[in-house]
Amino acid sequence: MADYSTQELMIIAAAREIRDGELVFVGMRLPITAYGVARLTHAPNAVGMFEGGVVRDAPAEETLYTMCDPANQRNAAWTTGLIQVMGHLQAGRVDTGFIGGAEIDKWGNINTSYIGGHEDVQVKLPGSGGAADIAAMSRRLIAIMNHEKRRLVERVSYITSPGYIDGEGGRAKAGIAAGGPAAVITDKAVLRPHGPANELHLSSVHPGHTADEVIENTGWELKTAPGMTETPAPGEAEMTALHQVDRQGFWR
Amino acid sequence: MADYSTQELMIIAAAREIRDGELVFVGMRLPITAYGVARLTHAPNAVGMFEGGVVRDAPAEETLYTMCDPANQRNAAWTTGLIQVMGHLQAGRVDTGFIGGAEIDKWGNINTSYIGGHEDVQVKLPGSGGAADIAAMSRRLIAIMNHEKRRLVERVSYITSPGYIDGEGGRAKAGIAAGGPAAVITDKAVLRPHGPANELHLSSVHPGHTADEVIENTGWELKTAPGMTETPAPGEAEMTALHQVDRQGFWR
Amino acid sequence: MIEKICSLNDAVRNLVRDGDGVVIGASLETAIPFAATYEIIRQGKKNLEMIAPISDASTDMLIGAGCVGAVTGAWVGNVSGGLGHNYRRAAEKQIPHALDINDYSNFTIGMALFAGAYGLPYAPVRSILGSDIINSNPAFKMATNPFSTETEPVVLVPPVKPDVAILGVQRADAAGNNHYWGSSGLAQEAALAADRVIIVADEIVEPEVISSDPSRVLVPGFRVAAVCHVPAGTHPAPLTGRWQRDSAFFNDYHARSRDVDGYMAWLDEWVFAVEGAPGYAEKLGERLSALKIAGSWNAAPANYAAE
Amino acid sequence: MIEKICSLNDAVRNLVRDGDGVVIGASLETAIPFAATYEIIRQGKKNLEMIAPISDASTDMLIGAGCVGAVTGAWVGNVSGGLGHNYRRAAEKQIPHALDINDYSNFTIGMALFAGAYGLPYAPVRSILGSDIINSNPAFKMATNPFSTETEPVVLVPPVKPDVAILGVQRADAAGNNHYWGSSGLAQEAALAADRVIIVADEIVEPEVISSDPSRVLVPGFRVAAVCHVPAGTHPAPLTGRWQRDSAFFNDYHARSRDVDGYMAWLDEWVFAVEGAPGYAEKLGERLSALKIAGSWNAAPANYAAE
Repeated sequence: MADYSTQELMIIAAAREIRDGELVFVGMRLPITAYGVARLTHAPNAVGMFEGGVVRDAPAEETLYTMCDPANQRNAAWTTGLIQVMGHLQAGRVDTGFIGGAEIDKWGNINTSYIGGHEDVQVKLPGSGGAADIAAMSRRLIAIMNHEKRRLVERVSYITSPGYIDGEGGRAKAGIAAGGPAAVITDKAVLRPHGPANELHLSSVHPGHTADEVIENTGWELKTAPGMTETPAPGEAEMTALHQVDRQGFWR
Repeated sequence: MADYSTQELMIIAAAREIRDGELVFVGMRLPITAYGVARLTHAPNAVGMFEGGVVRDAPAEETLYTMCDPANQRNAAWTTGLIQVMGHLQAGRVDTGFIGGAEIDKWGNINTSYIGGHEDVQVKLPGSGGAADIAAMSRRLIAIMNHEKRRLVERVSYITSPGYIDGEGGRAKAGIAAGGPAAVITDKAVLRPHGPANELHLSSVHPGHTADEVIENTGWELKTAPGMTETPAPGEAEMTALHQVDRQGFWR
Repeated sequence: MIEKICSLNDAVRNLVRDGDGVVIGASLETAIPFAATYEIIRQGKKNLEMIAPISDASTDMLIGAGCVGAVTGAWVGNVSGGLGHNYRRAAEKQIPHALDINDYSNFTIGMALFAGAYGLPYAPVRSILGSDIINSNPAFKMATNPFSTETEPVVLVPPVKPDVAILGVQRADAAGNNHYWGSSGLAQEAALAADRVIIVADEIVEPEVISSDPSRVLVPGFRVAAVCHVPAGTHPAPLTGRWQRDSAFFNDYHARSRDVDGYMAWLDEWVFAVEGAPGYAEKLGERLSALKIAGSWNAAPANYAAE
Repeated sequence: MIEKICSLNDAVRNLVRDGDGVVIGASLETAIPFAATYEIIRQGKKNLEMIAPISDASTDMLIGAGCVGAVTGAWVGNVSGGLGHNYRRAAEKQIPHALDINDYSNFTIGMALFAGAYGLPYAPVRSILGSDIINSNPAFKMATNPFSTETEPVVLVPPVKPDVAILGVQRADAAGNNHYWGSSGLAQEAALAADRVIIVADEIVEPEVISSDPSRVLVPGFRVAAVCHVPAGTHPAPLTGRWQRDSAFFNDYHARSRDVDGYMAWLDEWVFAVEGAPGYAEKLGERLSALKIAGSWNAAPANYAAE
């Protein structure tokens, strides 16, 4: 079994969500590396978009700290403006979008704005950035976050980025045609929507963790999906690709 | 008295409409040269915009046949897209706009689309191009055309580019805040709006022509403006500038 | 890398379908890939909807050849000569057949393509107020600006999404990535709004040339369906830094297209009798050499190094 | 040519007024002219409305220094550290004072600046549907797409027009013409929407350098009010081809701004105790040299010759 960190497992789980030939809205931090791994393994024709105005058809050659670093500009397929890349989202052309989150609920709604809500602010988070746009307009959303009871809650106090809103038909009622969270990748598990209501269910548990532990650390009554399994450990090819993308071992 | 052609006189009359420091929407053909003359005489800080996506703060160094010619791109202040330059029009930043026309009426409305009207097409003209935009959104419009009875008509059969529409308050009723034709420069005279109704009046007659001749060649009962005068002949400095801009004597 | 290089003949055959909405050059008077105009005529495409702000004489040629069912744009003519004789004959006398004309101004077709490119449901504009364009084209809707305290009319422009956009550029690589410089009109909006993009490149270069300067990319390769290498493929339109405009060619076209027989003879001479783009360039011969820009006026260097 | 070169001190003194709507960098994490952030703090400007999609830690610094009355944008924090401690203190505890927060997403602030730049009455978008941003920011209006046969909600975004936009670029001439390359976020829209534009240039060049490549111009000189020569004026933000991001600086800021005293000490050290931009560069010393990009990765030549 390969030697890997939790973050490396999360990156590889995220990379697996990217399909070949897709247009991927990459976002910040961990997904930057996930895009690189996917590109070097099963998705050599995936194109990556970064909201600052960068499009890449090959991973950057150095570790990136932010999407706008010089290493992400050099050798890019296109450096342009925000409207040009986010316009691809609105035009329905983005297959997979990635976002992070501070608080998520069982319908996959994500709060990165106001813990406690807008009227009774307990913690002021940085805000949407591009997250609301990516969540509303990607065909498939992948969320990445830490698995803590206070973060995975019954109902978020403010929806920055819409998931399924209030369950069945929630997106359609809000006027959002399709999409919604396809996977929530945490440091303990992968959750996926299940059934017509699209409630998040436990889909796979990372090696070294148990379903009970995951349920215990979730703020709603987390149900397990049929066929719930263990998250496959990173394979050798995946780890090789990861080491190639994360040369300095930032995520080790 | 300088030796000049009618077209050269028209160019110089057009150049005089440009004020120093203005943002000028130049358009096609004759105004391209007028912008150059203004820039080299009384308006050294006038900036010229061309709807293809060119901005210049100095005239091109060769005679231009179209606004997009290589000589207009080289040494431009900005080469960009149509929305970037026409967006300046919509933002209300363009001081003076130039257009040509096949048919104009006494309210300064211009038809470059359908002679005979849309339902009974007698002559299909090329259409608006940018003219409708320039007419609706410049602070001050200068129209340039040949003075023929069939072209200067009581009422155009199709308004491509709005002037004062139906006279007093016409633009406001249509939702256009300000602007409108400030001068119509023909091969015989200069017409300007007069009075609250903004009806076009004879403002100056070109040397070698008479008011009677101009009135005779106008399709509505053309009134003369108070203080009607002769169009000043091109001065020496103006002709020198014109020869500098029109090196090959295209307009001679 | 997915190779997208093919002949213009193949690109038009496989990617332009009868009835398609087609953009051929969206930069008004420059970089119009007339080579594609000619190829579409040769292949006898039918019932096309030509979409453009101004594409100099390209649309007029296609109308006269019977390829066009509708015009969606701001202007059809011949920038050198003014009127487009084929456009007149079609609109006034249904020769060679009737046309649907969807009137726009340059700015409104621009915002329509912008909305199409970037997924806006529509674009509200302050232009064409007071113009009969609002009346003759039922595509527009009137509304009131809800942010204004006064009654302020605005015009709502629906998105336009071409099936195919064919664009001329200075250089491209085999994957369709390309560089364009000079005024670009609506070229980027048209390409990004389109379902399929065909790039007509004056020069094919190694991928490293394009990736050396990602801010000069007009359309990224992942949005491009085909790349065709056609040197001087924009003739008689100019291409910044590469080819002068052939104004005499436009004047000759204007004079000869004044009647149907003259146009047909012009068409035979310049389109049907030549073997594709190479034959056309050969026929131009010395004339083309004279239009070639030989001088140097080089862009100042820009460094993208990251370390 | 109208000369527009002045010191950053003068530009901020004369062009940034208390209560202004201000953009400092609109390209998210790159080309943010932090030198202007520091100068605004030094001059004690008050009640500014900071407008940006994401301007890394710049807005957080200004909030902590008491310069900010309102935030109109998508994100305030520190890209390296996540949360912005000063933003939290202001929003949660009104320290140093209360803030008006006008919530946007990146795309909606983008379309707001686009509408401001190009005179659209508003921009209809499909984004932020289903988000509480629609509820917490009353600037937005809901509407139904009149072009849809079904009931299709859209969000109407009103224009945003900053009083001042301050942008970092690689090079500019004395008349304010400038070149920028690399991802540009909303820099062009912000500049063209603004009443006054201040350019913070890493390098001042002869006018011929800029006019050699008019397609690389970010903001034409006629829209620029002042040009300030500040080498590395974006530090700690990166500038494509010129300067690396100083991530350690952001981490240090994040750690020290965790409480008010720590932030005040940081502010004394990095803003008040240094003499303007030159003093700041001097204090960075070797650290700045290490961030300088020394390599070459040059853009392929582009020819603009016309004959």
